[in-house]
Amino acid sequence: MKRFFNVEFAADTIFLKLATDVTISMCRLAGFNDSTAKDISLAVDEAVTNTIKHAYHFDKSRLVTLQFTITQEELIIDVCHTGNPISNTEIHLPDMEEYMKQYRKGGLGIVLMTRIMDSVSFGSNGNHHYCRLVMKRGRRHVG
Amino acid sequence: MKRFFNVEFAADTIFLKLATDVTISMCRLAGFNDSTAKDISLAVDEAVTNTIKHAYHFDKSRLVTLQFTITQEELIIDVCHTGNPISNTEIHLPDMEEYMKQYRKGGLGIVLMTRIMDSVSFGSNGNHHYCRLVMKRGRRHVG
Amino acid sequence: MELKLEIENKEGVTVIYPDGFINAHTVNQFEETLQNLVKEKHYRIVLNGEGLEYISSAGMGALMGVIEEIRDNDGDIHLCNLSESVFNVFDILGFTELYEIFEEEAPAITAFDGHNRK
Amino acid sequence: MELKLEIENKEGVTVIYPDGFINAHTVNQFEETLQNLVKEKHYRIVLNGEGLEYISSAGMGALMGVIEEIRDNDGDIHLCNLSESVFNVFDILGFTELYEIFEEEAPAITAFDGHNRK
Ligand SMILES: Nc1ncnc2c1ncn2[C@@H]1O[C@H](COP(=O)(O)OP(=O)(O)O)[C@@H](O)[C@H]1O
Ligand SMILES: Nc1ncnc2c1ncn2[C@@H]1O[C@H](COP(=O)(O)OP(=O)(O)O)[C@@H](O)[C@H]1O
Repeated sequence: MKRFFNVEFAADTIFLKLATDVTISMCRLAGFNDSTAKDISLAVDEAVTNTIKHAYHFDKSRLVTLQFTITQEELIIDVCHTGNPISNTEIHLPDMEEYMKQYRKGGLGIVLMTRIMDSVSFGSNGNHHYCRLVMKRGRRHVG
Repeated sequence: MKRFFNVEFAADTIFLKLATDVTISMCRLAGFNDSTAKDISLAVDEAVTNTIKHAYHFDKSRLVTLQFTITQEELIIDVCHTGNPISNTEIHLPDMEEYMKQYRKGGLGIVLMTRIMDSVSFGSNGNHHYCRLVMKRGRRHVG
Repeated sequence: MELKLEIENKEGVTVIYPDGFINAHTVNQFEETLQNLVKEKHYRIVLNGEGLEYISSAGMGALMGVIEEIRDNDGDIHLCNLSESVFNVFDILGFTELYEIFEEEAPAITAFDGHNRK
Repeated sequence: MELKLEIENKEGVTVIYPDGFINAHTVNQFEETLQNLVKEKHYRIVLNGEGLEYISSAGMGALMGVIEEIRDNDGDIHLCNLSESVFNVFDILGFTELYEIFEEEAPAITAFDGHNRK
């Protein structure tokens, strides 16, 4: 059985806290433990921040949608927008050793997302673009 | 300036906790104190429960939408559905003295909603029906 | 789970410890527990709200559904250890007049002794 | 407010006490505070995370933005009293190797003495 829960809000960082709060509640519903729930909410924070920043360039009149789907096996979170898309091939994960030597400032968001989630992917349906975060509902995270 | 935040979920009481959690976060964003935030979340619980029960008769394939709007003066929460509507004239608040003498079981939800909120009203736009809960962002609730 | 219910027998009084939320989603569990107690003729009940984070009108309805039969049998439901927000719900509805509410569990239990003697 | 920042001077070390959330919404405030410290040549900084509930990569970026200049001036940023989940974010990124992390504030402050003497 699938369960859906959608949240829609203006592309304004003032809603980041709400987005992470909703994510934590949704993770609890999916049976994740508190520590995993916090990690997942951080991944959502990063994906929403990227959407506001890179997809919408801080245009607060635009909308971000979070779509939560809980299936038997996994929690799927789609961070959706209708702004600038990013394709999988455009994504470069920094070499963290190099990164630390150079004291670089940005580019950490995607690293966090990929290290936390079981999978991170980007896609589009026509004008609708999404960043899809997936976490398996395995034993590892329950408790 | 107005701020919008929408939440959509299946007409399933499993989502009640999420709906009240989101409401509490939204109330904090609107500057309400914790005690008022809890009261408002209870009013939302009651409105959502009524929607699931009376508007959708527990049909989990239907959708409930919460629309939060924060204006300068007030927080407006619309609990929306496309099921059985209720009109203002249909609403009867029980006489609480009589109520307690008779040990009646139901009908408390609307009493709670109206006693907590500054205003509770019901309306429709075509097939879309809503229960609108409004709370003024007065000094009384801040802190 | 959003609601756990523990039941203890203390000096002939049944104490219910709800842990979590009583809303329309969890109320069946609470309602069944109350109805089973009444069926087994346990009419002296204390609801210890220490672990009760939240109660909606659904929970109030469950109490209203059994209180008449309980009182008809010389019993009652006493409430104790309610959090401010849970007390507030009873208060908003005027139910602080309908139910005896105690700060602590001990007096909520011993208050039944009075009924015993009369 | 989602983030409050208090600053105290202790034995020549600047201790920052963030209270709340550091995310993309609040990070400007955090970034400005760090940049002002550097501008005023405060290069010995302790970030006491006791009240820090949450930090996202935006906050990490703010630290990365000043750390080079601070270290070039023989200073450093020491972290202490991080909650498990905040520590976890540093750990996930491998930043536990980049920053010295202490359990408590006192050693995070006195650790600067070593640098003094050399
Ligand atoms: N939703 C998006 N749309 C377009 N580009 C994006 C999006 N998300 C990320 N990017 C690109 O990926 C890069 C890395 O993102 P991230 O790791 O979050 O770092 P930062 O945002 O701090 O630069 C960004 O600089 C940007 O070029
Ligand atoms: N969304 C709704 N659609 C249709 N009828 C409703 C709706 N909400 C409430 N009602 C009607 O109002 C009555 C009172 O509601 P309420 O006070 O919540 O009590 P209860 O649901 O416990 O009966 C309900 O019994 C129902 O007849």
